[in-house]
Amino acid sequence: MQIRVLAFATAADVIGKEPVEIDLEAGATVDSLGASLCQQFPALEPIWPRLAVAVDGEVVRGSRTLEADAEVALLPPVSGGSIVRDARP
Amino acid sequence: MQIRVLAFATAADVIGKEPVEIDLEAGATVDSLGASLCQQFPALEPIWPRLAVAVDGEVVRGSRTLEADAEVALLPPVSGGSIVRDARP
Amino acid sequence: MTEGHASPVRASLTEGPIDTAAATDAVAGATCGAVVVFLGNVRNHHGGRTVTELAYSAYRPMAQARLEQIVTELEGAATGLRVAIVHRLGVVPIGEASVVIAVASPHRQAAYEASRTALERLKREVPIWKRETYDDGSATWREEEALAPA
Amino acid sequence: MTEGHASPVRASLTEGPIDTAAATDAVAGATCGAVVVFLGNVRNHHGGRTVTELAYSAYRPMAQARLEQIVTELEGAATGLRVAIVHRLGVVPIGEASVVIAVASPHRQAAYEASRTALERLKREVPIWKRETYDDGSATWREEEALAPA
Repeated sequence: MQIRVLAFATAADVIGKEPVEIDLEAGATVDSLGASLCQQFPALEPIWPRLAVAVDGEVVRGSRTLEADAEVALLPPVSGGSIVRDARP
Repeated sequence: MQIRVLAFATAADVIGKEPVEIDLEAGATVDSLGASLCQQFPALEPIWPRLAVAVDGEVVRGSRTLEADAEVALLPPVSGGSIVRDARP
Repeated sequence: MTEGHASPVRASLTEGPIDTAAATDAVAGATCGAVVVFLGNVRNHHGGRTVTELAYSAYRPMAQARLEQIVTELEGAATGLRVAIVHRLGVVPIGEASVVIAVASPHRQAAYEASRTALERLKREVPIWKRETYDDGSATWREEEALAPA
Repeated sequence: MTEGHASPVRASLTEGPIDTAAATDAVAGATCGAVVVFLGNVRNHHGGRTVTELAYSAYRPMAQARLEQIVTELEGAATGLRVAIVHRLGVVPIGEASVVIAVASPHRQAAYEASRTALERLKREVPIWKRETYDDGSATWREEEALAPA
């Protein structure tokens, strides 16, 4: 399945500002998307643990299963801290 | 000696917005000015205890001796409370 | 204290509408990251009654001196802080500002705190009085009452 | 919740200069005695370095949704409270506002508190990033750093 990945700030410096299309097997999770992305963009690896990941605008955990045609956004920490840490549960 | 008295808000409703000239003996205090004013304007009497009194722009105590040509201002409580109570010492 | 910026509006009393942008510009500068502007607007109700008109009167020379003192003391207590206070006198139409306090600071915390302190001191220490007229035609001087009670 | 007032600017992202007066007017009304306006202005220095340019980028649909959520939750938590948040994106010249938060309330205490809460939540929860360029030509994304550190 095709996953569309958007990156921002430091993550965009690595993979670009334009959306990247990643081909994953059905049932792939956010974590497995991360593994694919870090293989394709090795400079992403040191950044990945600090990124929040949003799927269709909602911040999700690494274990989240991705659906086909999902829009995934890589969100570095914002000025007040990490979005993933501070978002309400 | 002549003392010029300015009144504001509720005090001005009693003695008027225009300055009032009061003739007092030399050595008169703010308290004795108050007695004279309350005699001349009986409606001032219930208000007087709540008024702060400024002499030439400085809030003073009732025992303060007045100088000739002093400008005395009668200051009712302001929105946040009495000026006399809350002014720094 | 004000890092060389001219501040044409530090403390002033005015009969006309308050120029909020001018007060803000008077304190803001390239070194100040945070600007907090407080507007005290005239409300159409007070204690359940409908207010049709508000008018402010002041003992002007003393009010001016005390406003300047508040500004000077606040600016002296924090690095880079700048304060402007403008109070309107006379009749203020409903919905318009009777007071504007603009504070700029390198740090937002200091800006918020100075804004609140300026407002509390203004209400306690500055000889300005408010006269409310109600829809039944009666009027009263508000005493010992907050500008906008919490 | 907003007492029938239309509020054209509740939460918005804009590429141009922020219209502070429009944001203020969007929340102020005859029933609100207190209006607190926070401006986060771009500073010419950060951590001892000279900043020559700041640029903001956002994940726009999510940023928009989270700004609206902050406004809605703050307005729902206090009677008569109204909030507008405008954040600028792209390059913001030194001294101009990158964010404006306008809060109106019948009570000044609630206005100040909602202003601070809106600012803290904005900085933590909204996907907007700041890129600083320095006078030596280098640039960096500011992360986990306050808009205007206290």
